[in-house]
Amino acid sequence: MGVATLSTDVQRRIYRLMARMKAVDDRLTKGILSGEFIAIYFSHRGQEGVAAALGAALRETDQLVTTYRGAHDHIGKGIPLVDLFAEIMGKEIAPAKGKSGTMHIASPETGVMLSTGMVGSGIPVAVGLALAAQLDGSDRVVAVSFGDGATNTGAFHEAANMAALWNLPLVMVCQNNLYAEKTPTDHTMKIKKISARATAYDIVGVTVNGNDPDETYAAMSEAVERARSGGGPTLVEALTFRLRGHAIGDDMVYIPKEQLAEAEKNDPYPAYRQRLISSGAFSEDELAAIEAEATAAVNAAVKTVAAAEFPAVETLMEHVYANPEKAPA
Amino acid sequence: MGVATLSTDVQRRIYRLMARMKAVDDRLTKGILSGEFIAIYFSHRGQEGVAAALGAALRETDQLVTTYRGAHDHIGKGIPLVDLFAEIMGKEIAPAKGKSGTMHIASPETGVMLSTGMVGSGIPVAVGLALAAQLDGSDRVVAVSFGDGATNTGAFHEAANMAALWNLPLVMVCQNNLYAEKTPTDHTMKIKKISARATAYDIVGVTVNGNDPDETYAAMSEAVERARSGGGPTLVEALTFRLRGHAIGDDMVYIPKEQLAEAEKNDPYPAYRQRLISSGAFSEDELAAIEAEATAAVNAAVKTVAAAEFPAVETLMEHVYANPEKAPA
Amino acid sequence: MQEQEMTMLGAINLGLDQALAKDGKVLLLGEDIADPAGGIIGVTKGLSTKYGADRVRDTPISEAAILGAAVGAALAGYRPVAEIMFVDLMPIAIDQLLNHAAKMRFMTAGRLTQPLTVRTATLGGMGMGNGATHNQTLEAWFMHIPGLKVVMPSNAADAKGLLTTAIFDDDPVLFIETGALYGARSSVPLGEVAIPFGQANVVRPGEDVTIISYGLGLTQAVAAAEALVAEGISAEVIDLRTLLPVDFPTVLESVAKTRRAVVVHYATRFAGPGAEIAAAIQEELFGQLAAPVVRIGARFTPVPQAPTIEAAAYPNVSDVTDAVRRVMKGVREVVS
Amino acid sequence: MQEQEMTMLGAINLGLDQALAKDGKVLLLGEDIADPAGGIIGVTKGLSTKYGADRVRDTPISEAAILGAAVGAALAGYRPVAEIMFVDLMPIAIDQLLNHAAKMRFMTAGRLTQPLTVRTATLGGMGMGNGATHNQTLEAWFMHIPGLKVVMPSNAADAKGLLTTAIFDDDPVLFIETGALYGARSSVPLGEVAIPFGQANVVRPGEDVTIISYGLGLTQAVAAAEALVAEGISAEVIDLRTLLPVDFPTVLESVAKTRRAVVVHYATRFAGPGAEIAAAIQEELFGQLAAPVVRIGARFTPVPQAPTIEAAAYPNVSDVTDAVRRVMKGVREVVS
Ligand SMILES: Cc1ncc(C[n+]2csc(CCOP(=O)(O)OP(=O)(O)O)c2C)c(N)n1
Ligand SMILES: Cc1ncc(C[n+]2csc(CCOP(=O)(O)OP(=O)(O)O)c2C)c(N)n1
Ligand SMILES: [Mg+2]
Ligand SMILES: [Mg+2]
Repeated sequence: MGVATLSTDVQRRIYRLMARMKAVDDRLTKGILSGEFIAIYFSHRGQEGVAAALGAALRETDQLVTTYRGAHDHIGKGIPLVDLFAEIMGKEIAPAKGKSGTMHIASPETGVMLSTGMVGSGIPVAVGLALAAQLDGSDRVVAVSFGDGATNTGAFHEAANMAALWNLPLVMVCQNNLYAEKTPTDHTMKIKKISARATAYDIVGVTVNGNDPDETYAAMSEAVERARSGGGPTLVEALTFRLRGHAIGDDMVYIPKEQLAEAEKNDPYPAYRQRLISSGAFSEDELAAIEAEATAAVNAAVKTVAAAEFPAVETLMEHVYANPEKAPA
Repeated sequence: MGVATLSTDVQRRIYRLMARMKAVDDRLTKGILSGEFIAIYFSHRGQEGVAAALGAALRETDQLVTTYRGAHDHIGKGIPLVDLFAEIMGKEIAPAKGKSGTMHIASPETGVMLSTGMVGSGIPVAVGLALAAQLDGSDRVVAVSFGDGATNTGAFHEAANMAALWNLPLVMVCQNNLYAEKTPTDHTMKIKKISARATAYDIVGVTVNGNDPDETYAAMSEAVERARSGGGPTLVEALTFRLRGHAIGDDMVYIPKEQLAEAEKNDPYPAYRQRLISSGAFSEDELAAIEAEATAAVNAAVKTVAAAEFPAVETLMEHVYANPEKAPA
Repeated sequence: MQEQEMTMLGAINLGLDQALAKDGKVLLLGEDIADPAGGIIGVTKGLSTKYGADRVRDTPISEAAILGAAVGAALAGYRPVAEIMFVDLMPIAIDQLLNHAAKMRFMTAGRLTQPLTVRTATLGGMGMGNGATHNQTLEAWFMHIPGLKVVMPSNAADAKGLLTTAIFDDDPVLFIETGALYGARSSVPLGEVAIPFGQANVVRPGEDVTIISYGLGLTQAVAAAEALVAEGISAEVIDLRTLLPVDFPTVLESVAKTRRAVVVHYATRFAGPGAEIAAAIQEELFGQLAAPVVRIGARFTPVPQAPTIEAAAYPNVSDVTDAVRRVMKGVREVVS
Repeated sequence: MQEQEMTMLGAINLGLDQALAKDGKVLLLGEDIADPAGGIIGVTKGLSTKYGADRVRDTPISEAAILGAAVGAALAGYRPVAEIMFVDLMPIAIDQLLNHAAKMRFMTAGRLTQPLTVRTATLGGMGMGNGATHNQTLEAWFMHIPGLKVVMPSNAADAKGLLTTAIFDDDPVLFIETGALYGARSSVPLGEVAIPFGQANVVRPGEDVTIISYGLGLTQAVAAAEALVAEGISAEVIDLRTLLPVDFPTVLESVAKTRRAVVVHYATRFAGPGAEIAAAIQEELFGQLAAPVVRIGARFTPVPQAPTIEAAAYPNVSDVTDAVRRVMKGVREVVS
């Protein structure tokens, strides 16, 4: 797919999202590595291009399912940063009151319906959401984001088949970051292009350079439009890289040095910034302002969340059931 | 795939197997419908062409995994008829001593390593057998037989991916009989050719007319040869039909009359007989003798099995563990 | 309310029918459930014709995705009723129930819920010779899942009443039907009657011993109680109806009176549902019991196919009467 | 035999190493297990380098196929050791264990066997804030599977000895490791020592009460026993080591002596492993007990992420000491 030409409005929107994603990731990484934050976190650094393109292509009313590595997707969909940090830190001000954690964030108000720690298992859930959208007669689209490794799960297959069969308004986004935990993609599948898996369901599959937000946006928009107009599901494979490994603290010894160096060189964030400047449509000042805004928003959120308490022990048994009366203790 | 020309030896082998499969199926169907036999049975009537071609293409030392609808596959692999009937009837002379039943027949001596009642779940097991063959450095090939419906299970996908990745000596045989229980295949998948699913794993996929044993044999042999020579797995889709429905007693009301009539017309058994006669290489007498032999073998087996007892109650707790000493009762 | 005698199968069909009629958000998903099949033995017969194949929807053989899709539809405000043909197949789908449905309310502090019902059936005790992969009774697993509810009705009226509660409950419910009871007839209220969860049914009052059961075990429990009358033993029989929650108040009140308890189920005895019931009773009524709480369940073996040994794998009425006789003597004896 | 102090992680690595060296049919399968990763926290480190990536084999994220492939390899005479990263993922693979591995010997009357080991880990009690899908303790499910064996070691030496037994056992074994114990050090025999299944370990002799536990719960049990000395209470502590089979002779001998029992585990209390232990004890020792058998387990809730409430979801030492004090008084009281 060639590089598409996007409006500067869309590019600005994408860059805003990327800046915010990067600021969140940088802050969490720094906080965890320094011991300031005690949290589990799966960095998306390097994958911002995919999530920003997806976020920009979706409407507010569209819905999203993602994974433990989901902060960029959440931000793309518009999750308030206080909510995001509070969920990750497990504070009582979190919408889930300390009960979810990094792997399980939901933000139904912004359309984030599920993040799951079970690789692949979110995809059938997205099928159910898309089925509901179709039954409702709404023009809501559901996007589901997952990794390369997830396409080897049975859940992926069952879900893709069902979505194709029922012609559901679903966009399946595979963020192929070339690794599943510590195992490279070519150790877990023979095929070279994950998008070829679409053939097995008779749906459209495309592979894009996920580090090129404009190209990715074009593919996402086309898929979203197809879904919205009754054209059924699409599998979009976006090639990218996890620059900080699987989780914060990962030493990445299993990644060949040259591969990592190459990936650093392809970091979509500085590259996109450069493209926007070069295009002449954006000034250094404008982008700096966007970055400053992102940093300020992150700092403000962290401040609020850091000051908040952990939930009181008494809240443990709340929300197990609607009515806990007869439940075991 | 065009009609291949087979040696008369292979055709004889195939017809022998088909005659035996049909005789077994006819006898079981008659016995169950008349109340003479109390047994669960999933008729393969109409699918003999596939199983006979597969059986003829495999060596004795090759291994097979199949399903509850497996009697034709078992016969193709050479299971003794007494064993087969005794397993289905649950008699104490059955190799499994009344503990297996129709859905769970194994005959390791003839290479039948597993039959399972769990749709799709046998496919990963076949992957493990094929992995063992590869690790052993043997030229053993493993075939796994399953239905169209099974290709919608996660197990199919995970297994196919693994087999492709490891380049295993596996032949995946999809007996597409157009129905899964009471649901037609086009209600459960959008794709028209199940063999297209091979693309998702970068392996060869072919669709053959399963009612043409010669064509099917050619495809099976090619797949077996590929597996044996290190060329990895193949997905063979053989189009056929279940002439007697899902299980004996199925009223088949859910099958359109015209479809059933058409399928009856395409019954591979009389058609293959006709082809052999027409070819001039087989006389009416020779085929009648083969049929008589099959009927005689079936009658002898039924007689032995009918006379046998059910297992004694005391045998219930045998074979739960190698050493039952400390196990719960 | 008007009643009519019908089978459990008919009662479940009627319950589904009424739920579909009442609430447009009720949605059925499962293999072979739509007409003309209407389910492999007809539980959902007629429903897709009446409510459309959109709402009574055939699925591929994709158990994980069936439950996953139900989870998603529930997130979007539907009340899905997913069918997993046999409980033996639940393992393929259980990840969605365990890791998503049962934890959703908790993990979102109540912002997202799972008004979801999973219908499944155990073939255990039908004596069809299906063998080990089609005869399991796994309710104990599901009792151990916080956030879930588990129902196992023993008769047609309860099946309808409990199913109605399940479908309109705002938490996920596993509704386990018993193949051997599909044909069992009883009088069923035709209007909407929802039977609350955690409300056991004292189906037979008695003084000397309490027999606690549910599902198919109840048949043995009642038969044993009837047989024991001749020996002058008055057994109270309790149908738990729901296994999560368990109605301990009713159980304990009865056992406090009788001072003896026998738990009966078709599930494997070791680490089965009876373990929890027995452990709880001895804990709550310590010092008040005249005999140990005895458990009768299936033997610790896969279920074989041959009729002789298949029958022997499951409990029978004389296992129950023997157990009652033992607890009447207050004698400790190994029971298996 | 020579011994060396090492962590449980090191002991499991050594056990796998020795098994691979001893028998060419031993085969490891799992996600990320091969070098350079050597497992996500290094349990299998060095093994693929030593024995080849064929025998210590990385797999795709395909839990059902990992166990299925292990079942197949076992059918062909291998002794596969499959790793399912966390017990929370076992549901995805459990069909193969339940419907094939555990039933194979039975369904073939011993003609085909499953010398297969599944290694998995529970992260419950690690306090890492992983949340509800990564902190479960599901051993009760597996105790309810006839044909399977279930092992849950509490220390490095036992881990190595029980793993060796598991790998060379001719039946399928689920070997559950405890993340919170990977770093626990103890002295481990360097040579091959196989610890038989169904042989509990009396880790601390005592007279007044028996505390029965396994895995991470044992840490609480021992700490409680030590704390109770000051109150003049002498607690005997038993490490079950295997949950299927359970060594009831050792348990019953101890409780017959102490007349009091407390069962402790990290698994959810309701319908958990303790239910079976308690139900069996009251049945076997009725009339000999001075107090009800009390169970301490996790609360009936998904595990939350925040440290305050995560800790509260699991049992702690004072839950155990409180329970012991109660049974010492012989008083019945609701314990949760
Ligand atoms: C079903 C399942 N299997 C295994 C794991 C352990 N695990 C967590 S993340 C991960 C790698 C996933 O890789 P991929 O799908 O490519 O996503 P990425 O982490 O690269 O974003 C694994 C194996 C899990 N959480 N769930
Ligand atoms: C995992 C699983 N799901 C559902 C069933 C119930 N079931 C048994 S056979 C069958 C249909 C299978 O169809 P197909 O794979 O096409 O094989 P066929 O019966 O046509 O040979 C179904 C749904 C089962 N046994 N296992
Ligand atoms: Mg990845
Ligand atoms: Mg079929």
